Amino acid sequence: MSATTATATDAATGTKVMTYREALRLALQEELARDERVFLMGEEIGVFGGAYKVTAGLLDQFGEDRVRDTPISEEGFVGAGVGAAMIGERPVVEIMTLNFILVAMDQVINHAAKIGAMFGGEVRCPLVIRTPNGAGNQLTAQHSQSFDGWFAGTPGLKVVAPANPADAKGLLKAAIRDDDPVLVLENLPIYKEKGEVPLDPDFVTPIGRAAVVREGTDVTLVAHSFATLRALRAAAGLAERHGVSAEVVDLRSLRPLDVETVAASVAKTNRAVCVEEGWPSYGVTAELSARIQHACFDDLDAPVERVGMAEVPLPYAKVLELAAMPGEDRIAGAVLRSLGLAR
Amino acid sequence: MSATTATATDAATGTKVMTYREALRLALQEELARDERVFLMGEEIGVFGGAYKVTAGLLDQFGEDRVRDTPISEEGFVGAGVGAAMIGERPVVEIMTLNFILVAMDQVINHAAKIGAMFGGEVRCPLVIRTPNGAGNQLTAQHSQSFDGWFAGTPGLKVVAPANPADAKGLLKAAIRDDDPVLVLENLPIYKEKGEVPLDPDFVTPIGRAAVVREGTDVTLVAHSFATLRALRAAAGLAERHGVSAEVVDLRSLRPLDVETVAASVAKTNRAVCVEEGWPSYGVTAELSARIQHACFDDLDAPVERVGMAEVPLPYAKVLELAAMPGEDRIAGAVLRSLGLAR
Amino acid sequence: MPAVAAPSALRHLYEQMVLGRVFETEAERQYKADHIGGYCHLSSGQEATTVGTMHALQPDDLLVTGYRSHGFALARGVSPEAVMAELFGRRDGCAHGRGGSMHLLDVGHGYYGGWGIVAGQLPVAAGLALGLVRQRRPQAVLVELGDGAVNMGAFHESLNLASLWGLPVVFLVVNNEYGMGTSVARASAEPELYRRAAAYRMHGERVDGNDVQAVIEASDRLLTQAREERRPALLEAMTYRFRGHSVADAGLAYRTKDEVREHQAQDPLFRVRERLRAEGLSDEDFDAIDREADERVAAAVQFALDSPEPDVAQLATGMHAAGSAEQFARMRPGSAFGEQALTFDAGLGS
Amino acid sequence: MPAVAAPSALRHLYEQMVLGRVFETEAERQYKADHIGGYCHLSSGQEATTVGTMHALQPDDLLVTGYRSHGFALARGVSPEAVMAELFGRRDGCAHGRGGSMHLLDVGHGYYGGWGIVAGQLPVAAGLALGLVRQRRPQAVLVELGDGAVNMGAFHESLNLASLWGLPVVFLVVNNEYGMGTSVARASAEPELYRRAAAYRMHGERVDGNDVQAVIEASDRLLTQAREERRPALLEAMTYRFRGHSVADAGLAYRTKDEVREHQAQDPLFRVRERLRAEGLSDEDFDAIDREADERVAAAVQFALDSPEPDVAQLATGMHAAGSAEQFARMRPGSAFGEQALTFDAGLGS
Ligand SMILES: Cc1ncc(C[n+]2csc(CCOP(=O)(O)OP(=O)(O)O)c2C)c(N)n1
Ligand SMILES: Cc1ncc(C[n+]2csc(CCOP(=O)(O)OP(=O)(O)O)c2C)c(N)n1
Ligand SMILES: [Mg+2]
Ligand SMILES: [Mg+2]
Repeated sequence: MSATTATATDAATGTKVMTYREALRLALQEELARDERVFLMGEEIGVFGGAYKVTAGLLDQFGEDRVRDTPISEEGFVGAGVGAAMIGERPVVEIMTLNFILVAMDQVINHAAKIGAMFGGEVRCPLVIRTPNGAGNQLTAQHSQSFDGWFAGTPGLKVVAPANPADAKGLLKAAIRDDDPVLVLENLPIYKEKGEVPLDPDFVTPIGRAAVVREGTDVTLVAHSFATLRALRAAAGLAERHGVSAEVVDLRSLRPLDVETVAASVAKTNRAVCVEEGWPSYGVTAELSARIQHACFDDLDAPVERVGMAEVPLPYAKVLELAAMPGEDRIAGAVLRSLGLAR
Repeated sequence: MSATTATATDAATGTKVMTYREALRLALQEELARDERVFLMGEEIGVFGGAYKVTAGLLDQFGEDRVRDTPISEEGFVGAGVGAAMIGERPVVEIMTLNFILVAMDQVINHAAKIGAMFGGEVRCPLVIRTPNGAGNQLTAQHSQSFDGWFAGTPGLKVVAPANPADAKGLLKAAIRDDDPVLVLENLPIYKEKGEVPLDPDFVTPIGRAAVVREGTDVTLVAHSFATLRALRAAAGLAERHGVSAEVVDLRSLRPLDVETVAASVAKTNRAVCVEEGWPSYGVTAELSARIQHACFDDLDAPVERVGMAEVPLPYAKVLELAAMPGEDRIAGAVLRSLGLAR
Repeated sequence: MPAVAAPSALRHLYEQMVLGRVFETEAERQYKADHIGGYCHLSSGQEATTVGTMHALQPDDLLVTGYRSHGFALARGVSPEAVMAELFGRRDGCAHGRGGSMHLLDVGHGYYGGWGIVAGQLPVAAGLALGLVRQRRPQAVLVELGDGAVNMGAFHESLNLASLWGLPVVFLVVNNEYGMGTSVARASAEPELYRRAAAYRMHGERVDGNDVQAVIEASDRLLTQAREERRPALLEAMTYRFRGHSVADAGLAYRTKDEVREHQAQDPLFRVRERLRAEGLSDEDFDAIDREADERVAAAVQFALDSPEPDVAQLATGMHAAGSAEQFARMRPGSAFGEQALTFDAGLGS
Repeated sequence: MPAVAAPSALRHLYEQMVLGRVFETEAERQYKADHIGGYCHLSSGQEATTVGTMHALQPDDLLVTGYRSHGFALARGVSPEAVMAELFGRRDGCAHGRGGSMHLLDVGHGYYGGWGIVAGQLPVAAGLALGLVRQRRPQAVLVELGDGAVNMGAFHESLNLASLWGLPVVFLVVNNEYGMGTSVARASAEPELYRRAAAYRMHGERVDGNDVQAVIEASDRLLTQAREERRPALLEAMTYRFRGHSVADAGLAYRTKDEVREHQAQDPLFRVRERLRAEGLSDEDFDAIDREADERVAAAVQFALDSPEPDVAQLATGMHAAGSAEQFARMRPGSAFGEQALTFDAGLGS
């Protein structure tokens, strides 16, 4: 179909530029419309319009039975999602930010994740939890965290972390349609990012597949969520300022983790720098390093490098927060180290 | 001092063979006696004598003010420990098993760990949480977990994990005397292990120092807690059956992590196999692999291998549970792979 | 149907209570014979509560329990074979040997599990009730918890949600006087636990949990209210556990032998037996009932022994839904497991 | 001392209320001028509650709050300079620029922090009270929470522990009608929040949180009881927040302009002003009070502007106690950070 034939009637198969936030909203809207069993629960998602406006307008469109405001009781309503899912509902629970999932860990880790295996496959738990992680807005120590690896390391869960609006729509829809509990990791600073999003209501991004989002030859940058944007920006800067050609792999899923795509890239570039928003020690980049050094032992020309948040509870003052973040300068520095161009 | 001069009066500087459980109890007893500010809290630690008997007898000896039974309210009493610590008490909180810390995560991660940095150093939180992790007794999916890396990856916490009775005493005492929040990871199957324990009430094991617990030349096994015992047994079997000389490094602390000692060993043996009781993906062995490949890139003759729990919620049936555990056969297999003697 | 049981129904209730008692006694024996492992929590002494509530629960209603659940499962109609095989960790167990004593279930009987984290089952039960509401089904959920569980945050959040949202769920607090070794008075600032319901404008009441007919009356009434008016309730059943907390606990560090004996003298089975005797049942009848329970439990043991052990190659069975193997296919390189097959090739629902 | 305030004391209370109001107005302005970032929750409209409770709290008592805490900090005696500098993220802030608006503290004034997780401060407060008991100190703890926090599990566990253990703590529920955009009735199955105390056999009561004298009377009485009899209590203060949930919220998606206007007409400052006027204060007096507050806040802004930004080389200051650097010394090899200095060389309390 040529561009000129695109009309209102087949717009559904076209694309539209929108923010990550709007792409999430569109995914929710489409899935609410498609499947009666889908409903949303969370704090301030209805009347208030969403603490970060992802669900704005959905209460008016779908009513209280489908868009349910909750008290501040994360343990209670995550568990309510678990129970509803066990008898075939498709709850999509919003945790206002990932930091608050700490009060609901028992329901996520010791209930949702256990159901399939513990009950011998007799019952499933098709629950979606979506929640933004991340730092960068001076929200301070209790509100600036990324526990991504904890969930990705939990058998029984699936974890996705879209890095652009198209995948935000595609992975959230895939999560809602999946028969297992899926954690959808969003990110605060990424909500306002824009990109082309397929309008086809059947477009989904498959779970468990990474994407090469920039091709390169000298080094592989591996990242997920907002760190992918940092990696892309760092790659652009490296090309411009240092003539370095960096390939960027966007993981998209953390569990299952697409090690194959990462390894294929590193086999080509012979160098890897892993980037994350969270603390790297015992974090996502630890797993990536472990996998890469194992899968690409003979290919690697330098140790796998990691870049992440400085390992402190995030301080408030802007100057301190900025210094703690895994900025592009630090990513570029790690790449140059990997290439032997810096130490 | 010769052995023959040892009398009752200087017995305190001798050693005694006791179980890991008894060593922990001795540490608690000594610290309760030494420092009025030390007190214990937890479920069933008093009247019942401890779910796993670590605290047996301490209520009788020290009374209810020092040995406080709690309702089943982990979030409440961990938080009560945080508050008491903030005004100079030295609470030692028992979580019956690590699995139940999930309901108290918010107090551990978002309160205890944040205090020092978030309040600019104006107040400290000298809280100890001690709790056994581990599997192996058919306790099934909700009761057989090891979240060690989650805490070790949290800036603001310290995490120790003794692997023998002497360190059980020494590290618990070090934790109680430390001015920061320390998580002491114990382990269910290890409680009955025996070993020599120094009786000196001032004996402590310093936090942040790994130990080479078996010397070897062909490969380095890195482990903590019960996995160290597995590693030692595997090393013995490898020597006997395959003539392989394995060095074993017992981490003892997970945060701070003594990478220096690990790296020095790998620099010597040129091979590393990391072992843990928990799930390896995004687990402790991920961090170890990442560190080793980075610190020992030019030394390594083979990729760093990992052995851990099979990545399933732990099933009940003995035959399944056994198959899931990181047994000595699997450790030995990984060593042989590392040596190119198997695939 | 439920209401206070007629004579013939009373005999049936008694049979179920005896079955429960005999089953637990045998479970303890099999535990000691090493056929059962892990934690194993018996409910001997609590039969009037388990059997009474299950009598009031309608076939389409839903049940959720904690880990002390053999009695509930049996009274709900799960076969002794499926329960015993589960305790033995065998393939024909109700959870195919994956769950063990604490994690029985039977979706066909609306039993959504035995759960092991104190109070963790309460939010789940609220969610099942929410699911019923969304599906416009007229049933209710009964969820069991212990006296120790009422001090957990999850209790508070679940009762608030249930009342606020009008969920059809009855919270059954089995007050057996202790949570492990801790008496109610040492754990709960309000030891009359049913009074806690008032904090959520929820109806709460106490019932003699050793009187099967009283239990039936109260639970039937509250379940009916839940079904018909979407009004949740808390029912506190006063009973006692004869054995230790689990098979591993002698149960005497925190209570005296005399205390246990006193309660055993009030055995809930005796009470029903007295009534049945008054209604004409003879010693032979009682012997027959005992014999039948013995036989059913013996058959269950035999069934469990005959059932094959789970296949190690199927270690991951059930963990993920059909289609997941494709999603996990690219996770192998650099795998941490050595035997990848253990994890990824088995039972990923491909 | 506390008791219902005498005329001269009333003037002092009014001055503090005005200071609180002016401070918040200025904080909003400075936020919009980008001198303040992150979340910034104002308590304009709640001054009678903040000032009244702080008047009743004795110098040696302890205070814990949530994140809406500027007013409490000021009324507790933390200098406007130290608070404003904290909001600006400067070195002379009460948390040295580490905590920001949500994490004020001043140990010298017995203020153990503003905390950001809803209800997370309650177990901590119970622990402070436990610490007081262990240390045989005759003081009490006052802990603030919002109406939205009463539905969290941590609320339940904390109140149960406090009552069960006889801890000297008063739980002050600041009921400003909303938790973000959710009204009390949409969040709590028992909307008369003070009634929840009964579930723990704890005394609960409501007070008009816009009447500073009533607040003083009630909080003094309950704090005295906590100190002298180790009886905890729950005090619900009925008030209203004039501004949005935080500076980023216009506060009108979930309530009408009329509703806000009606409450503003009942401004707690007006009430005190009326009384003071009846006692003879003149317009000039009020002007002087306003002017002084303006000046103090202006001086605080100037102080904050003059205070240096924290040193980036000291990023980790405070995280660990003295002596920890030695413990961390062997963690560097293979470090993930690139700039190890950021983490390990700075402020590890060597
Ligand atoms: C959150 C949590 N904490 C602790 C435990 C350990 N534990 C298992 S059962 C139990 C006692 C529960 O007592 P109660 O609720 O009265 O039930 P009962 O055993 O008497 O049936 C405890 C503390 C647990 N399973 N979960
Ligand atoms: C556990 C948790 N969940 C959600 C949030 C986000 N949040 C911050 S304030 C707030 C509303 C609290 O309302 P209330 O307790 O009434 O206090 P107020 O803001 O009115 O002072 C919410 C939901 C949080 N900080 N912690
Ligand atoms: Mg009990
Ligand atoms: Mg409020």
